[in-house]
Amino acid sequence: MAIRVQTADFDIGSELAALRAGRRDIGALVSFTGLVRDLGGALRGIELEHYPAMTARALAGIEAEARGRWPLQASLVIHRFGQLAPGEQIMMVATAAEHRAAAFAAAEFLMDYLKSRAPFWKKETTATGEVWVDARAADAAALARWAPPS
Amino acid sequence: MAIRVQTADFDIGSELAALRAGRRDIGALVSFTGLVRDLGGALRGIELEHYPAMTARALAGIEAEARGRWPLQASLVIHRFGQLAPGEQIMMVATAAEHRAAAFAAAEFLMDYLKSRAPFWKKETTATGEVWVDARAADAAALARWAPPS
Amino acid sequence: MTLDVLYFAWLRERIGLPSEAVETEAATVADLVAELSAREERYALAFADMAAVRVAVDQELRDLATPLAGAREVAFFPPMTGG
Amino acid sequence: MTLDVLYFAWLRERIGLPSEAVETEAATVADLVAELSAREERYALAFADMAAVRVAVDQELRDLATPLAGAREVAFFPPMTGG
Repeated sequence: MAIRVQTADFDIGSELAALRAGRRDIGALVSFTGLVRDLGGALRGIELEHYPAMTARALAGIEAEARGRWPLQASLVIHRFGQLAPGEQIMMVATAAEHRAAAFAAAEFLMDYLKSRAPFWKKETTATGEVWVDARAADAAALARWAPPS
Repeated sequence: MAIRVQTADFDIGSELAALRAGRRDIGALVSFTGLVRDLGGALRGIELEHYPAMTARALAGIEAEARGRWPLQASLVIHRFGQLAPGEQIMMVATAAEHRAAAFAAAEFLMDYLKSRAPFWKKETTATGEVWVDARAADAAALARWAPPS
Repeated sequence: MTLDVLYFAWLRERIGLPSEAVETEAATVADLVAELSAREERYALAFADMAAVRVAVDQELRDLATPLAGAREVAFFPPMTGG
Repeated sequence: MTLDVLYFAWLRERIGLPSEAVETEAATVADLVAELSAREERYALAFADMAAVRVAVDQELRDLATPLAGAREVAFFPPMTGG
Protein backbone atom coordinates (compact mmCIF):
# COMPACT_ATOMS: atom_id res chain seq x y z
CA MET A 1 0.00 0.00 0.00
CA ALA A 2 3.03 2.23 -0.01
CA ILE A 3 5.12 3.56 -2.90
CA ARG A 4 8.23 5.65 -2.37
CA VAL A 5 10.55 7.08 -5.03
CA GLN A 6 13.58 8.71 -3.47
CA THR A 7 17.31 9.41 -3.73
CA ALA A 8 17.96 8.35 -0.10
CA ASP A 9 18.94 4.81 0.87
CA PHE A 10 16.48 2.66 2.83
CA ASP A 11 16.74 0.13 5.66
CA ILE A 12 15.13 -3.22 4.79
CA GLY A 13 14.86 -4.29 8.42
CA SER A 14 13.02 -1.12 9.47
CA GLU A 15 10.73 -1.29 6.45
CA LEU A 16 9.76 -4.92 7.14
CA ALA A 17 9.30 -4.18 10.84
CA ALA A 18 6.98 -1.25 9.98
CA LEU A 19 5.01 -3.43 7.58
CA ARG A 20 4.10 -5.92 10.30
CA ALA A 21 4.05 -3.58 13.31
CA GLY A 22 1.16 -4.29 15.65
CA ARG A 23 -0.21 -7.07 13.46
CA ARG A 24 -0.69 -10.73 14.33
CA ASP A 25 -2.48 -11.85 11.18
CA ILE A 26 0.51 -11.99 8.80
CA GLY A 27 1.98 -15.44 8.21
CA ALA A 28 4.42 -14.76 5.38
CA LEU A 29 6.60 -11.80 4.54
CA VAL A 30 8.68 -11.71 1.36
CA SER A 31 11.21 -9.06 0.41
CA PHE A 32 13.23 -8.48 -2.72
CA THR A 33 16.16 -6.07 -2.82
CA GLY A 34 17.90 -5.03 -6.03
CA LEU A 35 21.56 -4.04 -5.70
CA VAL A 36 24.07 -2.32 -7.97
CA ARG A 37 25.99 -5.31 -9.29
CA ASP A 38 29.57 -4.84 -10.35
CA LEU A 39 30.88 -6.12 -13.68
CA GLY A 40 34.05 -7.73 -12.38
CA GLY A 41 35.43 -4.62 -10.71
CA ALA A 42 35.08 -2.30 -13.72
CA LEU A 43 31.94 -0.45 -12.61
CA ARG A 44 32.36 3.00 -11.06
CA GLY A 45 28.67 3.55 -10.48
CA ILE A 46 25.27 3.91 -12.07
CA GLU A 47 22.90 6.76 -12.68
CA LEU A 48 19.20 6.05 -12.44
CA GLU A 49 17.01 8.41 -14.42
CA HIS A 50 13.23 8.33 -14.12
CA TYR A 51 10.09 10.08 -15.37
CA PRO A 52 8.68 11.57 -12.18
CA ALA A 53 5.14 12.32 -13.37
CA MET A 54 4.75 8.74 -14.57
CA THR A 55 6.77 6.78 -12.00
CA ALA A 56 4.51 7.00 -8.97
CA ARG A 57 1.47 6.41 -11.15
CA ALA A 58 2.98 3.35 -12.88
CA LEU A 59 4.13 1.85 -9.56
CA ALA A 60 0.75 2.46 -7.93
CA GLY A 61 -0.95 0.77 -10.91
CA ILE A 62 1.34 -2.26 -10.69
CA GLU A 63 0.79 -2.53 -6.94
CA ALA A 64 -3.01 -2.24 -7.36
CA GLU A 65 -2.89 -5.00 -9.98
CA ALA A 66 -0.94 -7.26 -7.58
CA ARG A 67 -3.41 -6.59 -4.79
CA GLY A 68 -6.27 -7.53 -7.11
CA ARG A 69 -4.63 -10.82 -7.99
CA TRP A 70 -3.49 -12.03 -4.55
CA PRO A 71 -4.88 -11.63 -1.02
CA LEU A 72 -2.12 -9.32 0.22
CA GLN A 73 -2.20 -7.91 3.72
CA ALA A 74 0.47 -5.30 3.00
CA SER A 75 2.85 -4.31 0.22
CA LEU A 76 5.63 -1.83 -0.30
CA VAL A 77 7.69 -0.59 -3.23
CA ILE A 78 10.71 1.69 -2.75
CA HIS A 79 12.80 2.74 -5.76
CA ARG A 80 15.79 5.07 -5.67
CA PHE A 81 17.02 7.36 -8.46
CA GLY A 82 20.18 9.40 -8.99
CA GLN A 83 23.81 8.34 -8.53
CA LEU A 84 24.48 4.94 -6.93
CA ALA A 85 27.79 3.18 -6.17
CA PRO A 86 28.49 -0.55 -6.71
CA GLY A 87 26.97 -2.65 -3.93
CA GLU A 88 24.35 -0.02 -3.04
CA GLN A 89 20.66 -0.80 -2.74
CA ILE A 90 18.60 0.28 -5.76
CA MET A 91 15.09 -0.74 -4.77
CA MET A 92 12.99 -3.12 -2.72
CA VAL A 93 9.55 -4.66 -2.78
CA ALA A 94 7.88 -6.38 0.16
CA THR A 95 4.66 -8.36 0.34
CA ALA A 96 2.75 -9.79 3.31
CA ALA A 97 0.06 -12.48 3.20
CA GLU A 98 -1.41 -15.25 5.32
CA HIS A 99 0.40 -17.92 3.32
CA ARG A 100 3.70 -17.91 1.48
CA ALA A 101 2.42 -18.76 -2.03
CA ALA A 102 0.61 -15.40 -2.37
CA ALA A 103 3.49 -13.42 -0.85
CA PHE A 104 6.07 -15.00 -3.18
CA ALA A 105 3.92 -14.76 -6.32
CA ALA A 106 2.98 -11.14 -5.68
CA ALA A 107 6.62 -10.14 -5.03
CA GLU A 108 7.73 -11.76 -8.29
CA PHE A 109 4.85 -10.17 -10.17
CA LEU A 110 5.71 -6.73 -8.77
CA MET A 111 9.33 -7.18 -9.86
CA ASP A 112 8.48 -8.46 -13.34
CA TYR A 113 6.07 -5.60 -14.00
CA LEU A 114 8.28 -2.98 -12.42
CA LYS A 115 11.27 -4.04 -14.56
CA SER A 116 9.36 -3.57 -17.82
CA ARG A 117 6.65 -1.03 -16.94
CA ALA A 118 8.08 1.48 -14.48
CA PRO A 119 9.93 4.37 -16.18
CA PHE A 120 13.47 3.99 -14.85
CA TRP A 121 16.66 3.83 -16.92
CA LYS A 122 20.13 2.82 -15.77
CA LYS A 123 23.37 4.24 -17.13
CA GLU A 124 26.59 2.53 -16.07
CA THR A 125 29.90 4.36 -15.76
CA THR A 126 33.11 2.37 -16.17
CA ALA A 127 36.73 3.37 -16.82
CA THR A 128 36.00 3.31 -20.54
CA GLY A 129 32.91 5.52 -20.46
CA GLU A 130 29.17 5.58 -19.94
CA VAL A 131 26.62 3.19 -21.39
CA TRP A 132 22.85 2.95 -21.09
CA VAL A 133 21.90 -0.51 -19.86
CA ASP A 134 19.97 -2.58 -22.40
CA ALA A 135 16.69 -4.20 -21.40
CA ARG A 136 17.15 -7.96 -20.90
CA ALA A 137 15.24 -10.48 -23.01
CA ALA A 138 14.80 -12.46 -19.78
CA ASP A 139 12.76 -9.58 -18.35
CA ALA A 140 10.33 -9.57 -21.29
CA ALA A 141 9.99 -13.35 -20.90
CA ALA A 142 9.39 -12.99 -17.15
CA LEU A 143 6.61 -10.49 -17.81
CA ALA A 144 4.98 -12.81 -20.35
CA ARG A 145 4.50 -15.46 -17.60
CA TRP A 146 1.60 -13.47 -16.19
CA ALA A 147 -1.77 -13.17 -17.92
CA PRO A 148 -2.33 -9.57 -19.08
CA PRO A 149 -3.80 -7.18 -16.49
CA SER A 150 -7.57 -7.07 -16.45
CA MET B 1 25.79 -21.22 3.39
CA ALA B 2 24.58 -20.71 6.93
CA ILE B 3 22.06 -22.68 8.98
CA ARG B 4 21.01 -21.62 12.47
CA VAL B 5 18.51 -23.35 14.76
CA GLN B 6 17.88 -21.30 17.88
CA THR B 7 15.35 -20.15 20.48
CA ALA B 8 16.40 -16.49 20.18
CA ASP B 9 14.73 -14.05 17.83
CA PHE B 10 16.63 -12.70 14.82
CA ASP B 11 16.92 -9.37 13.03
CA ILE B 12 16.17 -9.63 9.29
CA GLY B 13 17.88 -6.34 8.49
CA SER B 14 21.13 -7.36 10.21
CA GLU B 15 21.07 -10.79 8.60
CA LEU B 16 20.58 -9.39 5.10
CA ALA B 17 23.25 -6.75 5.70
CA ALA B 18 25.71 -9.46 6.82
CA LEU B 19 24.87 -11.57 3.77
CA ARG B 20 25.96 -8.83 1.37
CA ALA B 21 28.62 -7.14 3.49
CA GLY B 22 31.69 -6.18 1.47
CA ARG B 23 30.28 -7.65 -1.75
CA ARG B 24 29.55 -5.87 -5.00
CA ASP B 25 28.62 -8.89 -7.13
CA ILE B 26 25.11 -9.54 -5.75
CA GLY B 27 22.27 -8.21 -7.90
CA ALA B 28 19.24 -9.77 -6.18
CA LEU B 29 18.48 -10.54 -2.55
CA VAL B 30 15.28 -12.35 -1.54
CA SER B 31 14.08 -12.97 2.00
CA PHE B 32 11.17 -14.91 3.38
CA THR B 33 10.05 -14.57 6.99
CA GLY B 34 7.49 -16.87 8.60
CA LEU B 35 5.45 -15.36 11.45
CA VAL B 36 3.15 -16.77 14.13
CA ARG B 37 -0.24 -16.02 12.59
CA ASP B 38 -3.19 -15.54 14.88
CA LEU B 39 -6.50 -17.32 14.31
CA GLY B 40 -8.75 -14.31 14.76
CA GLY B 41 -7.52 -13.39 18.23
CA ALA B 42 -7.90 -16.86 19.78
CA LEU B 43 -4.25 -17.91 19.68
CA ARG B 44 -2.23 -17.63 22.88
CA GLY B 45 0.99 -18.92 21.37
CA ILE B 46 2.71 -21.82 19.71
CA GLU B 47 5.32 -24.32 20.75
CA LEU B 48 7.80 -25.47 18.16
CA GLU B 49 9.30 -28.88 18.81
CA HIS B 50 12.15 -30.24 16.70
CA TYR B 51 14.47 -33.23 16.37
CA PRO B 52 17.87 -31.67 17.05
CA ALA B 53 20.09 -34.45 15.67
CA MET B 54 18.18 -34.40 12.39
CA THR B 55 17.29 -30.69 12.01
CA ALA B 56 20.67 -29.21 11.15
CA ARG B 57 21.41 -32.13 8.87
CA ALA B 58 18.07 -31.86 7.03
CA LEU B 59 18.41 -28.10 6.61
CA ALA B 60 21.99 -28.40 5.38
CA GLY B 61 20.88 -31.02 2.86
CA ILE B 62 18.05 -28.81 1.59
CA GLU B 63 20.37 -25.82 1.29
CA ALA B 64 23.01 -27.88 -0.56
CA GLU B 65 20.31 -29.07 -2.97
CA ALA B 66 19.23 -25.46 -3.64
CA ARG B 67 22.83 -24.42 -4.25
CA GLY B 68 23.22 -27.26 -6.73
CA ARG B 69 20.14 -26.16 -8.66
CA TRP B 70 20.68 -22.39 -8.82
CA PRO B 71 23.78 -20.17 -9.04
CA LEU B 72 23.46 -18.74 -5.52
CA GLN B 73 26.05 -16.34 -4.16
CA ALA B 74 24.83 -16.71 -0.57
CA SER B 75 22.03 -18.34 1.38
CA LEU B 76 20.81 -18.43 4.94
CA VAL B 77 18.25 -20.42 6.92
CA ILE B 78 17.32 -19.51 10.49
CA HIS B 79 14.63 -21.49 12.32
CA ARG B 80 13.53 -20.95 15.91
CA PHE B 81 12.12 -23.52 18.31
CA GLY B 82 10.41 -23.33 21.71
CA GLN B 83 7.59 -21.02 22.82
CA LEU B 84 6.53 -18.22 20.47
CA ALA B 85 3.82 -15.58 20.85
CA PRO B 86 1.41 -14.43 18.09
CA GLY B 87 3.12 -12.04 15.68
CA GLU B 88 6.63 -13.32 16.50
CA GLN B 89 9.11 -14.37 13.85
CA ILE B 90 9.41 -18.16 13.44
CA MET B 91 12.03 -18.49 10.74
CA MET B 92 13.64 -16.87 7.74
CA VAL B 93 15.42 -17.85 4.55
CA ALA B 94 17.48 -15.53 2.40
CA THR B 95 19.06 -16.07 -1.01
CA ALA B 96 21.44 -13.91 -3.05
CA ALA B 97 22.17 -14.23 -6.77
CA GLU B 98 23.20 -12.15 -9.77
CA HIS B 99 19.66 -12.12 -11.12
CA ARG B 100 16.28 -12.25 -9.44
CA ALA B 101 14.92 -15.43 -11.08
CA ALA B 102 17.47 -17.64 -9.28
CA ALA B 103 17.09 -15.83 -5.95
CA PHE B 104 13.28 -16.12 -6.01
CA ALA B 105 13.20 -19.74 -7.18
CA ALA B 106 15.78 -20.86 -4.61
CA ALA B 107 13.95 -19.12 -1.76
CA GLU B 108 10.67 -20.79 -2.72
CA PHE B 109 12.41 -24.14 -3.07
CA LEU B 110 14.03 -23.79 0.35
CA MET B 111 10.64 -23.00 1.88
CA ASP B 112 8.80 -25.83 0.13
CA TYR B 113 11.41 -28.40 1.16
CA LEU B 114 11.80 -27.03 4.64
CA LYS B 115 8.03 -27.17 5.25
CA SER B 116 7.82 -30.87 4.40
CA ARG B 117 11.33 -32.18 5.10
CA ALA B 118 12.72 -30.39 8.14
CA PRO B 119 11.70 -32.00 11.46
CA PHE B 120 9.72 -29.23 13.14
CA TRP B 121 6.24 -29.54 14.63
CA LYS B 122 3.92 -26.75 15.76
CA LYS B 123 1.46 -26.97 18.63
CA GLU B 124 -1.02 -24.12 19.01
CA THR B 125 -2.44 -23.07 22.36
CA THR B 126 -5.85 -21.36 22.44
CA ALA B 127 -8.37 -20.70 25.21
CA THR B 128 -9.91 -24.10 24.50
CA GLY B 129 -6.70 -26.11 24.68
CA GLU B 130 -3.70 -27.30 22.73
CA VAL B 131 -3.67 -28.77 19.26
CA TRP B 132 -0.89 -30.05 17.00
CA VAL B 133 -1.02 -28.24 13.67
CA ASP B 134 -1.91 -30.48 10.72
CA ALA B 135 0.31 -30.50 7.65
CA ARG B 136 -1.36 -28.58 4.79
CA ALA B 137 -2.21 -30.30 1.51
CA ALA B 138 -0.98 -27.09 -0.18
CA ASP B 139 2.50 -27.79 1.20
CA ALA B 140 2.64 -31.27 -0.32
CA ALA B 141 1.47 -29.79 -3.63
CA ALA B 142 4.11 -27.05 -3.41
CA LEU B 143 6.84 -29.66 -2.88
CA ALA B 144 5.63 -31.65 -5.88
CA ARG B 145 6.34 -28.67 -8.17
CA TRP B 146 10.06 -29.42 -8.00
CA ALA B 147 11.67 -32.40 -9.69
CA PRO B 148 12.97 -34.86 -7.08
CA PRO B 149 16.46 -34.17 -5.69
CA SER B 150 19.27 -35.78 -7.63
CA MET C 1 -2.50 22.08 -30.20
CA THR C 2 0.53 22.44 -27.95
CA LEU C 3 2.07 19.24 -26.56
CA ASP C 4 4.70 18.86 -23.89
CA VAL C 5 7.15 16.39 -25.43
CA LEU C 6 9.61 14.67 -23.07
CA TYR C 7 12.74 12.62 -23.81
CA PHE C 8 14.53 10.27 -21.45
CA ALA C 9 17.82 8.35 -21.29
CA TRP C 10 19.65 8.11 -24.66
CA LEU C 11 16.77 9.80 -26.49
CA ARG C 12 17.26 12.83 -24.24
CA GLU C 13 21.01 12.75 -24.92
CA ARG C 14 20.69 12.38 -28.72
CA ILE C 15 18.03 15.04 -29.06
CA GLY C 16 19.84 17.24 -26.54
CA LEU C 17 16.74 18.28 -24.60
CA PRO C 18 14.78 16.84 -21.66
CA SER C 19 11.52 18.40 -22.90
CA GLU C 20 10.03 20.97 -25.22
CA ALA C 21 6.65 22.47 -26.12
CA VAL C 22 5.67 21.39 -29.63
CA GLU C 23 2.99 23.12 -31.68
CA THR C 24 1.52 20.36 -33.88
CA GLU C 25 -1.54 19.06 -35.64
CA ALA C 26 -0.24 15.43 -35.58
CA ALA C 27 -3.17 13.01 -35.38
CA THR C 28 -1.20 10.10 -33.91
CA VAL C 29 2.08 9.40 -32.14
CA ALA C 30 3.48 8.12 -35.46
CA ASP C 31 2.60 11.44 -37.11
CA LEU C 32 4.37 13.34 -34.34
CA VAL C 33 7.49 11.17 -34.74
CA ALA C 34 7.48 11.84 -38.52
CA GLU C 35 7.04 15.57 -37.95
CA LEU C 36 9.90 15.78 -35.44
CA SER C 37 12.16 13.56 -37.59
CA ALA C 38 11.64 15.93 -40.53
CA ARG C 39 12.69 18.91 -38.38
CA GLU C 40 16.36 18.13 -37.72
CA GLU C 41 18.78 15.28 -38.12
CA ARG C 42 19.20 14.73 -34.35
CA TYR C 43 15.49 13.81 -34.16
CA ALA C 44 15.74 11.58 -37.23
CA LEU C 45 18.70 9.78 -35.64
CA ALA C 46 16.96 9.38 -32.27
CA PHE C 47 13.83 7.98 -33.94
CA ALA C 48 15.67 5.90 -36.59
CA ASP C 49 14.77 2.58 -34.94
CA MET C 50 11.31 2.90 -33.41
CA ALA C 51 11.46 -0.76 -32.24
CA ALA C 52 13.92 0.54 -29.62
CA VAL C 53 11.65 3.40 -28.53
CA ARG C 54 8.74 3.32 -26.10
CA VAL C 55 6.10 6.02 -25.82
CA ALA C 56 3.80 7.28 -23.09
CA VAL C 57 0.84 9.57 -23.70
CA ASP C 58 -0.23 11.47 -20.59
CA GLN C 59 1.94 9.11 -18.48
CA GLU C 60 0.41 5.90 -19.81
CA LEU C 61 2.34 3.46 -22.03
CA ARG C 62 0.92 3.63 -25.56
CA ASP C 63 1.90 2.64 -29.12
CA LEU C 64 2.60 4.56 -32.34
CA ALA C 65 -1.01 4.31 -33.53
CA THR C 66 -2.36 6.12 -30.47
CA PRO C 67 -4.41 9.26 -31.39
CA LEU C 68 -3.21 12.51 -29.88
CA ALA C 69 -6.57 14.31 -29.72
CA GLY C 70 -6.90 15.72 -26.22
CA ALA C 71 -3.39 14.66 -25.19
CA ARG C 72 -1.21 17.06 -23.19
CA GLU C 73 2.08 15.22 -22.70
CA VAL C 74 3.97 12.73 -24.88
CA ALA C 75 7.17 11.05 -23.69
CA PHE C 76 9.74 9.04 -25.68
CA PHE C 77 12.24 6.70 -24.02
CA PRO C 78 14.06 3.36 -24.42
CA PRO C 79 12.76 0.12 -22.87
CA MET C 80 12.78 0.48 -19.10
CA THR C 81 15.66 -0.89 -17.03
CA GLY C 82 14.70 -0.21 -13.43
CA GLY C 83 14.50 -2.71 -10.61
CA MET D 1 20.51 -55.16 18.57
CA THR D 2 19.72 -52.09 20.66
CA LEU D 3 18.02 -49.18 18.91
CA ASP D 4 17.43 -45.70 20.21
CA VAL D 5 13.77 -45.08 19.39
CA LEU D 6 12.57 -41.45 19.44
CA TYR D 7 9.04 -40.01 19.38
CA PHE D 8 8.03 -36.45 18.55
CA ALA D 9 4.92 -34.25 18.76
CA TRP D 10 1.67 -36.19 19.34
CA LEU D 11 3.46 -39.54 19.05
CA ARG D 12 5.64 -38.52 22.01
CA GLU D 13 2.54 -37.45 23.94
CA ARG D 14 0.54 -40.63 23.19
CA ILE D 15 3.39 -42.96 23.95
CA GLY D 16 4.40 -40.87 26.94
CA LEU D 17 8.13 -40.93 26.25
CA PRO D 18 10.53 -38.81 24.19
CA SER D 19 12.85 -41.77 23.63
CA GLU D 20 13.77 -45.23 24.80
CA ALA D 21 16.34 -47.94 24.12
CA VAL D 22 14.67 -50.92 22.46
CA GLU D 23 16.21 -54.38 22.30
CA THR D 24 14.90 -55.89 19.08
CA GLU D 25 15.56 -58.24 16.20
CA ALA D 26 13.12 -56.40 13.87
CA ALA D 27 14.30 -56.64 10.27
CA THR D 28 12.44 -53.55 9.03
CA VAL D 29 10.75 -50.41 10.34
CA ALA D 30 7.38 -52.14 9.80
CA ASP D 31 8.52 -55.06 12.00
CA LEU D 32 9.58 -52.64 14.73
CA VAL D 33 6.19 -50.90 14.60
CA ALA D 34 4.41 -54.29 14.89
CA GLU D 35 6.63 -55.29 17.81
CA LEU D 36 6.04 -52.04 19.71
CA SER D 37 2.29 -52.10 18.96
CA ALA D 38 2.06 -55.60 20.45
CA ARG D 39 3.74 -54.42 23.64
CA GLU D 40 1.18 -51.98 25.03
CA GLU D 41 -2.00 -50.28 23.93
CA ARG D 42 -0.47 -46.77 23.97
CA TYR D 43 1.90 -47.89 21.18
CA ALA D 44 -0.93 -49.59 19.27
CA LEU D 45 -2.95 -46.35 19.49
CA ALA D 46 -0.03 -44.15 18.43
CA PHE D 47 0.72 -46.39 15.45
CA ALA D 48 -2.94 -47.09 14.53
CA ASP D 49 -2.80 -44.95 11.38
CA MET D 50 0.66 -45.27 9.87
CA ALA D 51 -0.38 -42.97 6.98
CA ALA D 52 -0.16 -40.18 9.57
CA VAL D 53 3.30 -41.23 10.79
CA ARG D 54 6.68 -40.39 9.29
CA VAL D 55 9.87 -42.24 10.12
CA ALA D 56 13.56 -41.39 10.10
CA VAL D 57 16.35 -43.97 10.36
CA ASP D 58 19.64 -42.49 11.55
CA GLN D 59 18.22 -38.99 10.92
CA GLU D 60 17.23 -39.64 7.30
CA LEU D 61 13.58 -39.82 6.16
CA ARG D 62 12.74 -43.44 5.30
CA ASP D 63 9.66 -45.63 4.79
CA LEU D 64 8.21 -48.67 6.55
CA ALA D 65 10.03 -51.14 4.30
CA THR D 66 13.46 -49.79 5.28
CA PRO D 67 15.77 -52.50 6.73
CA LEU D 68 17.13 -51.87 10.21
CA ALA D 69 20.39 -53.81 9.87
CA GLY D 70 23.15 -51.51 11.10
CA ALA D 71 20.73 -48.78 12.21
CA ARG D 72 21.29 -47.00 15.53
CA GLU D 73 18.41 -44.55 15.81
CA VAL D 74 14.79 -44.70 14.62
CA ALA D 75 12.42 -41.75 15.04
CA PHE D 76 8.64 -41.60 14.63
CA PHE D 77 6.75 -38.34 14.16
CA PRO D 78 3.79 -36.76 12.34
CA PRO D 79 4.19 -34.90 9.02
CA MET D 80 6.38 -31.87 9.57
CA THR D 81 4.86 -28.44 10.14
CA GLY D 82 7.80 -26.07 10.42
CA GLY D 83 8.42 -22.94 8.39
